[in-house]
Amino acid sequence: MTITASWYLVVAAILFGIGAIGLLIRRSVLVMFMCVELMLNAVNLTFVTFSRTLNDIAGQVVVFFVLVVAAAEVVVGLGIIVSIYRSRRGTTADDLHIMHG
Amino acid sequence: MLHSLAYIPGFALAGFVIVLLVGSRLGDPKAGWVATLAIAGSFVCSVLTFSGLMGRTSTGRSYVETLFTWIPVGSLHVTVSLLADPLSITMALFVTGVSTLIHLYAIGYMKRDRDFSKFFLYFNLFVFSMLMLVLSDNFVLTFLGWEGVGACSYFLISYFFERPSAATAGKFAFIVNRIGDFGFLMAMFLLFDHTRTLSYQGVFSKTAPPSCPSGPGGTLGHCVAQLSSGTLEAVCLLLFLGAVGKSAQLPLSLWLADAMEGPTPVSALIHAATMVTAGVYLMARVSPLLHLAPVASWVIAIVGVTTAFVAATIGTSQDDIKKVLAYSTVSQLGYMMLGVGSGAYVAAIFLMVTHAFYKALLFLGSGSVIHAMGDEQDIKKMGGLRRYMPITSVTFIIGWLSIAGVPPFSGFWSKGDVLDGAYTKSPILWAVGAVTAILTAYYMGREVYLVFFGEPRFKEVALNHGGDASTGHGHGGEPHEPTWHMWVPLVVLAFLAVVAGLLNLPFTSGLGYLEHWLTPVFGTTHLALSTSAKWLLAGSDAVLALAGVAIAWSIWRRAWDRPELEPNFLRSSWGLYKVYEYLVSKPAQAFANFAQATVETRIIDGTVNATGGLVAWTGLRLRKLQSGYVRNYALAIALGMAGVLIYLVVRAG
Amino acid sequence: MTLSLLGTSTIAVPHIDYSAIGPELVMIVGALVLLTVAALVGKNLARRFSTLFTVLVGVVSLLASLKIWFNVTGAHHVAFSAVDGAVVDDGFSAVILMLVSIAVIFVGASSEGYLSGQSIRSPEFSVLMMLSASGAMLMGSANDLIVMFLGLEIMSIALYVLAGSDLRKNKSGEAALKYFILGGFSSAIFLYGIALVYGSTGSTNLAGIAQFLATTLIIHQGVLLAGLGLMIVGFAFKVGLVPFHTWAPDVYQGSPTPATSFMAAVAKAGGFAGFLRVVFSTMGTLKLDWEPIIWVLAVITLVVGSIMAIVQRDIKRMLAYSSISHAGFILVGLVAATASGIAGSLYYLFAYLFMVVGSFTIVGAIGGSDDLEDYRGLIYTRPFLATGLGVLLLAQSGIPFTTGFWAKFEVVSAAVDAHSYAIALIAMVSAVIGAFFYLRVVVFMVTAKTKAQVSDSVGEEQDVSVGAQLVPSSGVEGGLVGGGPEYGGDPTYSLAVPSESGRSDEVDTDLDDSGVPERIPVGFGVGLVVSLCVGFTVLFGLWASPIVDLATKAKLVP
Amino acid sequence: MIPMLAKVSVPDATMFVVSAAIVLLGAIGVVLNRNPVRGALCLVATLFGVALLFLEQRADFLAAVQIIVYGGAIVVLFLFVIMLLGVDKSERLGRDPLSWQRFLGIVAGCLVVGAILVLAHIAWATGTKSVSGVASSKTVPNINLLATSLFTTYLLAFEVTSALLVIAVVGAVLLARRRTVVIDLDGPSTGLPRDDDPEHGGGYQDQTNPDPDSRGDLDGDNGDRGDRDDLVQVPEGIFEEHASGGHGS
Repeated sequence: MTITASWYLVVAAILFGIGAIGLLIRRSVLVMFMCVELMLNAVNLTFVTFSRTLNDIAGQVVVFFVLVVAAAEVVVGLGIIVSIYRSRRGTTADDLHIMHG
Repeated sequence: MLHSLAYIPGFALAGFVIVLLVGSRLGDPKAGWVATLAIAGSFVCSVLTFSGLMGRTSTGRSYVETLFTWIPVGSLHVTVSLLADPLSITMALFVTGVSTLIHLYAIGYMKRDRDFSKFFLYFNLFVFSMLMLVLSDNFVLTFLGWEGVGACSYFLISYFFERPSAATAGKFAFIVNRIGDFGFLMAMFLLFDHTRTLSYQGVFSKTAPPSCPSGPGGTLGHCVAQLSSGTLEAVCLLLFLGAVGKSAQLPLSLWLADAMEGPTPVSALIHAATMVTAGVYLMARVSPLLHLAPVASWVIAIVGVTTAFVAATIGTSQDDIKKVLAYSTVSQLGYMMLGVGSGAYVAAIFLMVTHAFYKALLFLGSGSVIHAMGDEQDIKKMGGLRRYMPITSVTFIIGWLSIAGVPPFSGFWSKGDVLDGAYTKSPILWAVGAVTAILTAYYMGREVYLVFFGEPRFKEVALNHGGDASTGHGHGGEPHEPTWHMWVPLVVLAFLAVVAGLLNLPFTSGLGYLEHWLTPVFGTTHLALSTSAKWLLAGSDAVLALAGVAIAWSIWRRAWDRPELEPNFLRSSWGLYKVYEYLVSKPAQAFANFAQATVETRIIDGTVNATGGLVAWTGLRLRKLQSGYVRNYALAIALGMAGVLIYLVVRAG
Repeated sequence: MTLSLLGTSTIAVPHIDYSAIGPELVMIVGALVLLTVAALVGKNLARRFSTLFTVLVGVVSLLASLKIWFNVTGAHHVAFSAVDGAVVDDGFSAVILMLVSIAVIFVGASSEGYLSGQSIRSPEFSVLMMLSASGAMLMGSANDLIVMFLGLEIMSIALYVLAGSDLRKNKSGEAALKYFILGGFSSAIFLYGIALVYGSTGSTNLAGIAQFLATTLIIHQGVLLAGLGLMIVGFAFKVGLVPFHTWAPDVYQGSPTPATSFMAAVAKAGGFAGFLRVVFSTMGTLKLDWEPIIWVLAVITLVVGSIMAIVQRDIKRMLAYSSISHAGFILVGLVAATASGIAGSLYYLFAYLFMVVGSFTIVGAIGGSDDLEDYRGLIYTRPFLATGLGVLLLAQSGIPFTTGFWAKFEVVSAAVDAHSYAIALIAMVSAVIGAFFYLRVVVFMVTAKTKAQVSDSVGEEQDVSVGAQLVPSSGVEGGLVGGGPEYGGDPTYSLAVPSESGRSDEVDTDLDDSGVPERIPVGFGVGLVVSLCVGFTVLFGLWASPIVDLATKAKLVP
Repeated sequence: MIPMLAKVSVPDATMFVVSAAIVLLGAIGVVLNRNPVRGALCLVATLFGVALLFLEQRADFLAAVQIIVYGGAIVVLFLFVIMLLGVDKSERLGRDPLSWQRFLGIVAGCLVVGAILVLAHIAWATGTKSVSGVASSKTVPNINLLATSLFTTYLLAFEVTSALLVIAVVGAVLLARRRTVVIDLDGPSTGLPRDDDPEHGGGYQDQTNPDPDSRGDLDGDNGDRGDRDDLVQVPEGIFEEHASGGHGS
């Protein structure tokens, strides 16, 4: 018998939390961005686990779409980072706060 | 000629549109003439409608003209429709009539002003809003007019926006009026919630008690009771809150005095014809509700008489020629509210009409004094002007005697009616009102003596006004009469102030024209007074007025500076400003100082300030949270998410 | 049986009703065609062509949306779901489709001048705009959480790029990056919500979820609630509800103005479409659970949005906060949680679209540094734009005879009808606060600078980026009781804010010299869009019933 | 109901524990590593661990895709950008301007996870089984099931992902093209004509601002006027050749 689904889901939840914490405490835009990927992976794991529990393929299909979304996000996000980095030094998110209030 | 009804506001609106479109091209004085003619057109239409109503039997004198359906939303069905009934037409008549004269006057007064056409733009819009307020057949449209006059007064009071005090006064008026509007809105919601309608007829039809053959409500009332008395009281009190703001009753009176910052014709318009009478009108309009709300009536009467008294005392110590008049307006409005609260609606309306005449007269007169004195407004620096300005002096004195209630001037009759009504409600109300009557005669007398009698206390008038360039002697050193645009309205108003008492003479019921005329609206309201009591009261009114005049004469005939009679307490408006300050601005100041200590100091602008310290302070704190750091923003999201989830944990138990 | 079918590797492709997804298809195909043409023609492609093409695509998509509208609201027609339940066409989605199409038309038509002024290549801008619109449309008509998520991502990712498309400005890049990081974060949260909802209901199909919730009694609904909560967070981010609003001011300010205009209109339309559909329609049975959350969000959004708008000095930032406050109002309709509440929200979205697109179009056409101080006396230099902006701002403040008034009225009265008196009261109070900052701009525009203020401000260098502090010193007092005996004309609390430079001198000179100030021509597209927005706002403010009827007819079908 | 107390075979348990450990340690590595390159490698570890967890749950195809797409494409893209920008050194950790951010961030993250775990402590999946096709079957391979669902129930979703990809392409093009870069005059001298040079500017007209008047708008951005005075714009190509040497890895 395999491990019960709950364990996978707990792992996913913790992974989600780690990703969120990383996004909150890191200052490098690239790392923040990787943390978003961690969160998306947590979601993927959740979907796949539910897919198994419910014996329903939809959960796996979703993961497929999430992969596409993640890829598109990465392309655009890295494009933005590159375009910003070209005009100013430093990629920490803290360097960008000319607008506030 | 009932179909001229829609043209009453229509002319004013047309004037507004024309001035808006081509006003700056027309310029001075053509734009003013367009505006004046537009209001005159409204007046003519009012007269036509009036004669049309006269042609009907007294029960048929109510007519609704629906222009278009405005919103059919669910159960709320609001139409843009105008109601012609004796009350609204009375209002329309004097609003348009007096406004026409004030417009004419303003052509002379505002001559050479940089924004001449803009002034008349607001002016016409102001009158239009007031007419919508008056002629509407439902609460919603009245409210729109209500808001409209509020907005216009904001623009007009801060017309000289370069003067900080003018800008501030405008905002002050705006804020106070918003407080009142809040009451009006809540009353509307409450009414709609209970009656599912907002037209006057619809609401009144659900208020009258089951057996009401000829009660108030008259033609409007159908005898179905649907509103509980508690609701009625609440609605009336909320509406009264609106009226307190708009009609400058205590404790929201001070904005009206500050509103003196506007040009004098604006003051005349606000005080005499539009705006402040709106509150009284509203209360009179809802008299079928008020009649069933004894508590609210008492509150209104007490607030009214208190306002009348307090404002009169303040009036005795003011030095600004317009401020005295402003407080007299507050005081007179208090009388009107007293009339409304006492159930003497006709008397209140009567006083409103006569007051419109003599108050417009007094303001325009003061305007011509100010004009002649080169924008000096301190009465301590005037004196002896009757020798220089005979027309202004005579008309102003007529206005004084009228407001003082000296027989046979109009004020005597109208104020007498209100006091009679108060007496039937409670002798105490009457007593306070009577004391106020003495004060009224006294403080107005003081002003008249200081301005027109005694020795001239000015040396050389700084003639910075351009009104007389056309006559060629604009740069002399002496005060003089203004141009004909300005004195003709004075004469007309003076005439009206003298004879308006004829509208409603108390001797026999046959002479009470106004009362008969308004019967379809207010029902028959016979005062429970014997004829002898009436005579007695009338006599005492006359004595009181003359006593006030005599006191003023004895004190101020020669003297001009009697500090012991002008205590600082009264001069500073019973410390009401201090109260406002301690309740509102001191805490705000404390916040501000705290903020100043921690952050760099800069003022953002007056509008922010006007919203009060709390909002600004909160905004400041919140701005700090909006730090510009993206991590911080993400933290806000994460904390928000945590909050949502923790709530759900609690919820799921 | 199914299994045997699966075994033979033939896949029965479901019937696709192309008219049901017409608007989305038009947008995507339009974008691809424009892209192809641009690629073939190269850089010789005239900007005007792409502008016209965008408008054309918008119009076609609007027609397609109208077709859907008449299909679902006609006498013999009902709402239906298409493409194997992936999308649903009901009155609500049809209205959202229309709104997004209109936004594309307006922004497309008005952006030309701005884009050429800022040297932004327009084919990419237009392409991304159309694609983003297709995403919003998918959100509006999605009947499946996956489709909704994809719609959200299509919309958002394109918006990230649009926000950063003004490459010459650091602010634009910063806006894009902030939007992107926070957007990615919120997308992940939203997706996790979908996952949990999927796990607890066994379906991603909205109809399936609704049916499951209606027929099943879930004893342990913790996961479902968590999923719902996370999805609410995701939506709240997209529509800018406090405290998930933090991106909005910065992004609105930094983005090129047409992009701001587009995102303000479309992201709100799409976001709220999904929000209302999921929360109200699908999760309606959980009303007791989500209502307090929505209530609190609405309250703090209303209050914070209004208060923050007051202390802004940048017009775009101020409009951003005002749009946050508008989101609060729209949410009031959801708090009411009745059919009339939803109709009110939809009406609000409709009115809001015209007001916000018009306002931002004007702001873009005025150009400059967006500092409010530059708007002083604008009515004398740019009378058309200033008048339009004045009307739209007053409409946003909810002044009667405009659609803005009816919008507020509809949601508040729906709340009152649903006996949510507290929120109705708070909404009204915040409308009052709001009136101040809208009126402030209007007053700025009609008041010319006085000599004293000009001389005060000349030579006073002021760094605008940090210069926006506010300290209400004596001014606070001045505002409320300044009329008292002690006022002595303290010059510091007049309407004057020290300006950034003496630039406004020119305004004064114009006025004093001739009274006929220099007139800067307004581009045709901008003029048209502004006229349409103002016209709509005023016309349907006076004659409210058609749009009210439209919103009332547009029912949500679970 | 999930078989909560079912017996678990030792290999399965080991497999799970190991993969979960890889996942979580990798994630912690991403968060804690100051060096972005190492962070990216930790991300690979996590992705690999997740793929293992997929495999354990019979999502074979997804496990493969996870490795190929995520590990193979996405992380490589990350690394590529890290190298391109030359930020492969450790993050500068000066004084944190937001001192409480870190603490509150961890608190918020823990609260979120905690709340989710509390909400789910009894029952994770409560839905009905198999609405859109079973996830595993004895006769049909996982990949077929996936494809069937993808091309029936999720056909529209599948199609619209094309829009997403178009956006990614167009967005990348828009963000990368027609760059006007700001470099330091004190930095490596380019020796090449600047684009504001009237003699040579024409050739770069397409790449730069076609409207010479609005050039001055460069710092219309009031917020960051900082030290713009000693900066000039040069076209992209020049930057690539001469200016990037200053901070190569």
